[in-house]
Amino acid sequence: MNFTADELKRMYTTMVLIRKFEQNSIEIFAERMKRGDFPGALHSSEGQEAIAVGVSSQLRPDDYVFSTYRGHGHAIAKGMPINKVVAEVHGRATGASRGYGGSMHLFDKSINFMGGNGIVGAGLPLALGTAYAAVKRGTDQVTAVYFGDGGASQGAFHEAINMAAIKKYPIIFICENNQYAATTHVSVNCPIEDIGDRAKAYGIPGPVVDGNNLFEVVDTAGAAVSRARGGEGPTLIECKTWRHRAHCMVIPEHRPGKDREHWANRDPIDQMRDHLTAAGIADAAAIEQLDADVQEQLKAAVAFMQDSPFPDPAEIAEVVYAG
Amino acid sequence: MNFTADELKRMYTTMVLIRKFEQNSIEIFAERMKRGDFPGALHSSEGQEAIAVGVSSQLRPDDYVFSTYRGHGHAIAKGMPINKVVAEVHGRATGASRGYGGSMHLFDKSINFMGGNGIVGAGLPLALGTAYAAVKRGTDQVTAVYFGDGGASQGAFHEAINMAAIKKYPIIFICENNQYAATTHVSVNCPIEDIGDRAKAYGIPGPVVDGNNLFEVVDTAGAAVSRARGGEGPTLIECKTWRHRAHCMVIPEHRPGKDREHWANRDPIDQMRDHLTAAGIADAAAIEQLDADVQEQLKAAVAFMQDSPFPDPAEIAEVVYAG
Amino acid sequence: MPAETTVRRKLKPIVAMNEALDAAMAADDDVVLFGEDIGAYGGVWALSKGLQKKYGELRVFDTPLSECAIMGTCAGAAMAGLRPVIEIMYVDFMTVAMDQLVNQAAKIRLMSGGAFDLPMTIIAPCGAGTSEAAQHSNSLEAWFLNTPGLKVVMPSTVYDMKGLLTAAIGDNNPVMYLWHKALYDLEEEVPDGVWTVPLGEAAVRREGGDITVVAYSLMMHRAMAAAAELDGRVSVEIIDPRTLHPFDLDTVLRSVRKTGRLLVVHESPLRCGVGGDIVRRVCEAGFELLQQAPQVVGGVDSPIPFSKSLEDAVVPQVSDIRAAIETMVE
Amino acid sequence: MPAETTVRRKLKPIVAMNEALDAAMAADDDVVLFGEDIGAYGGVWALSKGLQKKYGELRVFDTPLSECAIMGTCAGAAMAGLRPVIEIMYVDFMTVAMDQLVNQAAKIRLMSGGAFDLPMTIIAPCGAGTSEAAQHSNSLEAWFLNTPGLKVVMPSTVYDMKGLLTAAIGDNNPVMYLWHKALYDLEEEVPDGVWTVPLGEAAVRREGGDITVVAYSLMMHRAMAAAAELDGRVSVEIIDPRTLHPFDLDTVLRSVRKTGRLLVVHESPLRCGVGGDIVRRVCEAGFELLQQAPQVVGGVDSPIPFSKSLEDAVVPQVSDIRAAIETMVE
Ligand SMILES: Cc1ncc(C[n+]2csc(CCOP(=O)(O)OP(=O)(O)O)c2C)c(N)n1
Ligand SMILES: Cc1ncc(C[n+]2csc(CCOP(=O)(O)OP(=O)(O)O)c2C)c(N)n1
Ligand SMILES: [Mg+2]
Ligand SMILES: [Mg+2]
Repeated sequence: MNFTADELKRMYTTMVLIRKFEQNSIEIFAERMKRGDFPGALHSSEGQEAIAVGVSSQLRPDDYVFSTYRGHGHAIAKGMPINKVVAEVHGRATGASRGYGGSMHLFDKSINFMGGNGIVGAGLPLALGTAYAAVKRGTDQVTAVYFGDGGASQGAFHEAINMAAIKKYPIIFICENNQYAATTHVSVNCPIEDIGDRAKAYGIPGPVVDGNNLFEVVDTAGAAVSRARGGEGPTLIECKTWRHRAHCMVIPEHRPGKDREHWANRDPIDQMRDHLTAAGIADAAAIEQLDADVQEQLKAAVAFMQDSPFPDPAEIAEVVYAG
Repeated sequence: MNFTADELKRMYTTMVLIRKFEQNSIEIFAERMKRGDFPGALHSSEGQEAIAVGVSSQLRPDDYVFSTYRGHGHAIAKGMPINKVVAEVHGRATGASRGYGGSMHLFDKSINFMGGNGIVGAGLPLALGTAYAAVKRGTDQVTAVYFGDGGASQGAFHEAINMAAIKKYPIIFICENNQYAATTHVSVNCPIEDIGDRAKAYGIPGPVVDGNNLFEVVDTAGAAVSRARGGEGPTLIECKTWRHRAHCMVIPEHRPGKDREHWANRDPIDQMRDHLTAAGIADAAAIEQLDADVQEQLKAAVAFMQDSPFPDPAEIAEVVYAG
Repeated sequence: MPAETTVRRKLKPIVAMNEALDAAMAADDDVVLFGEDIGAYGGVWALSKGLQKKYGELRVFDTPLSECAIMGTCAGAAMAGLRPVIEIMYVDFMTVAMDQLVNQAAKIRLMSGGAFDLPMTIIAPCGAGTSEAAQHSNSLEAWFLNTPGLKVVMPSTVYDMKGLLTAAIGDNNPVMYLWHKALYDLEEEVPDGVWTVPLGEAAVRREGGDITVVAYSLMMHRAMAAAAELDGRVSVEIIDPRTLHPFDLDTVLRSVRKTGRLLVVHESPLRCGVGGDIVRRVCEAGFELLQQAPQVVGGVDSPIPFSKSLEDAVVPQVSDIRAAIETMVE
Repeated sequence: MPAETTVRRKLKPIVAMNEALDAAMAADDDVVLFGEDIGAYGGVWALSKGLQKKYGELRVFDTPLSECAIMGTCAGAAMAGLRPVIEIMYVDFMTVAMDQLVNQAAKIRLMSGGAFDLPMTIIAPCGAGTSEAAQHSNSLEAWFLNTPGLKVVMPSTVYDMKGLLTAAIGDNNPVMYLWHKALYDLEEEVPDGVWTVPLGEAAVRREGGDITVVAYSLMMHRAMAAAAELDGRVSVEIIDPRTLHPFDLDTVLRSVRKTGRLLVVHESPLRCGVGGDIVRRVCEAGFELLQQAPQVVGGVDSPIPFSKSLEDAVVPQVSDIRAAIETMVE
């Protein structure tokens, strides 16, 4: 990796933006829930930001990304404007999906962000389609698709990676192994140590990386993207990571304290901040400024959202079916 | 393996019975098709008999078997009376499934033969259920489930083996790799050389054997059954084999001649006959007698079928729903 | 099974279902329970709270995140003579387990000529109204009803949730038991003890003479609210079928004989839905009873959108039901 | 698109569909075709015979035996702007691909706020009558119709098979195109060239004044045979909807206005089937036109059994349709 100082700072601020956005959404949702309102599901990716940002740093704007219900970070890192993200999560007509999708279904055609997905593992087969389209058209676009440690237990995981390997489709399959699927430990989903090792069943590379280390993610994703773009086929990347919060807002924390402690000192944003400081790219004051800028941006996005109308049901029929 | 001469002869005659039964069914079906009748689908396992017979030799009567649409051999080898097989394939009320199932859906509760299956790969998840039941009850029954090289591309394959490995269920997964799924070569279904190697994705053994060699099948299945019965978990066994005929009666032969030649000298029944002779267990005359006995048995079964009534539609409602 | 007592207490759906499971497991060692997160944690809906501790890991256990494997395990275990109960976390996820349900569980009895019974129960929450968007808000009962071999239960009251779950577990066929997420906080006074509500018996929730409204699950409550709003002006009879297959046509016909008017309400899509099916049956068995066109108020031809303004527009609201009743009765 | 010519020739379903595919691929480079065995071999039904040779392996290709992956590839490719066509070898196998169809393809347009069109066609043979038993004989149109976002086409004539396939491929939504296996050997005289039969236009297959029979796919032919048997005694009007969504209600109503009697026939199960849905619509829009109870003849509440004696008993036969007409008209 050879990033400029500005690029490094931008990666840092993107991570911070994801984090702060999610904290802000949770606050707004919690507030509404206190009022007896149920504003929908919200899955925080706090703690996993380095994966989205690291992978996206290796993608071109015209590369495709398929995400999950835990996809705010994937969207923001791919370049979805924060206004569209905030507005969608809170159901406004100005949102990424015009209020039809919600937190789990962020879409942005203009940046080939192909949507979140509420069905575990369901993004993997879809990724075959954009990858095939790129091959068919002779473009060298790559498709990236995210899923979790639980997702690797779905039949869709097997069918998609198998077909991608056979066809040598330009896909990078990114498993965000945060050790839990809802409340279930990964050992109940996978009988071997590393999900990356499942790549052997398909004859493709299956690197396993520290998903909380931005630079490890960058290097591994970079190699996989080059391989895909060069027509050599897919890669399965396992990123070991940890989400700061329980599965979603209605599930209380249940993970053993010793796991939580193990990961406490490995926050990806802390690590990146330390890196920027140690490398002399940003001192404490500069970091503070970057953080403040993010907060400003977010504040503006929330204001934009609050000024935005809710979608008009009169349009539903036209949204369901194409003319 | 330490079989008595009688046991060896019985294994030989079972293989011959499967072969002759399938040839006979095809003749009857072809005759009916000539008359403009379409009697249903018939999938011949000629050439694959050593797998069914070898595996079954290692199973107890109370062990469970899940089969496929190419399952006549599995049924006969597990001990389904030939009368019931013939009657079912020709739609009689005296058939294994009383005429409700047909060739693809042979069932026999009395020998824990849990049915053929018309959906590729669909037997694997069902096998988890009987295996779990055995564990729950503390019996040491084993479950065997058959599928093809194409079946290994289904999501059900992955979900079932994964769960079996995690739970250490007593299952043997038997892949009959006959190199083709309908008209599609295995290389379009599997990007690696051996399907057995996929066992690595689940941390279980994945032996690859010559499925046309009865004794190789016996040894490997025997080890897998012991392992399962001993509570050590499942095994994935890949048996390389070759079906003599095209996929089913309505698909013309399309497989390259050189493949066909390669397998021509490896017929499992020929090999077994040679073995019996070489080992001094049965000379030419004795073999001839064994073959003639099989033909008699089959002839009687066909007569039984012809004397049997067709099922009475008045009973349908009671067959669909349990009281 | 102990009969219900006269002691009454407040109960919510999850506790009611949990008690039914508990009683069924206590009574029959063949009843087993498994699914995602239902073992150690007790289920994301708390359905199985305490049951693993009580009945052990062999009878109550967590599975991998593999609905196809879960459904297969369930069907295979039923073939082996157990009486499995599974939870599918949202009915929407049945899409990845359809083959094991439809081509296997629902058909194996027939395909085996009646040799194998498959006594199994699939519990799944369904329905819209919780802002969970397109993939967590469906009610797929019409698919299951269109699948011979399955029974379908959709309770609306806490009493029925408990009594029908008991009946479903006791049934010797695959039963889809769908409870509505928006009823999560319902609270009702019910007896102590255990009871059974037999499959195939509708309940008359409200008596009336002007119009028959057939509504189940959440929509039963909305229909009741609409009827309450019209109280004094229109006399509405409300029939809750409780189970959709078997279906208690007699109770519906008896009511239509009295009212001459039929309105069916459901939130799942209109096309090939339960409403059309009930209209078909009533026409066939009692066309002469109908004084005017039978009507169906159902879900709009759209997946469920996220934003509340949209979500409310695609699923019948109290005001929609009330308007339909008013239009019919004039 | 070249218009149809006046030259006429005999054509069978598979060749008709193959020609429609060929023309669509020639006209639009974005049309691509894939599925199991459809490339090198040309499809187990010969649907794609010659097409790989003509259009190359990038546009016509074999997939692994993975319907979920095939459906995902199809939906994803449509999102990327291609116009994919896939073959599912039997519609029964949709059970392993339901999630990609229902939760993905059918919903992505809505979930994306209308940003992504998914122009894609799923071709699958359906239906009973070929002794292929419980897992190769279904007609799952009711499921697809109950799924907002999908269109459903069920042609009955060779002319329509070609014209509707052309229309389906040209449509910008996911379309389920279901052809009946028992029509495999149908032969019809049709024009040369290419034509389009628009989605949503029913055909009056036979004019009559006593009763309106709505029947599609194989059942249209059986209804015609029943009507022919009654010729001179009962004047039967037969309407073939051709596409079930969109559905041409107007043509049905026009007919019922004339006859006052409605009979719907389909082979898939009655419960939550197409028949009830058509009865619902006709009641809603034209109850006063009905002189007597509308009726539905549909599949029995059973999976399809193997033996011919059983199979014929669970699917409407000509004699069943004839009896229903006679009973209605007396
Ligand atoms: C097919 C399916 N099954 C179950 C669920 C419910 N569910 C949503 S997220 C989740 C856990 C997923 O875990 P993992 O794949 O590890 O991703 P993570 O949430 O940890 O990011 C479950 C069980 C679902 N959405 N889809
Ligand atoms: C899910 C599903 N997809 C497709 C089919 C159609 N089909 C039946 S057998 C077959 C080939 C299976 O090949 P393989 O698994 O290798 O078994 P073999 O026939 O060689 O024994 C196909 C495609 C099916 N029955 N089920
Ligand atoms: Mg996880
Ligand atoms: Mg094969």
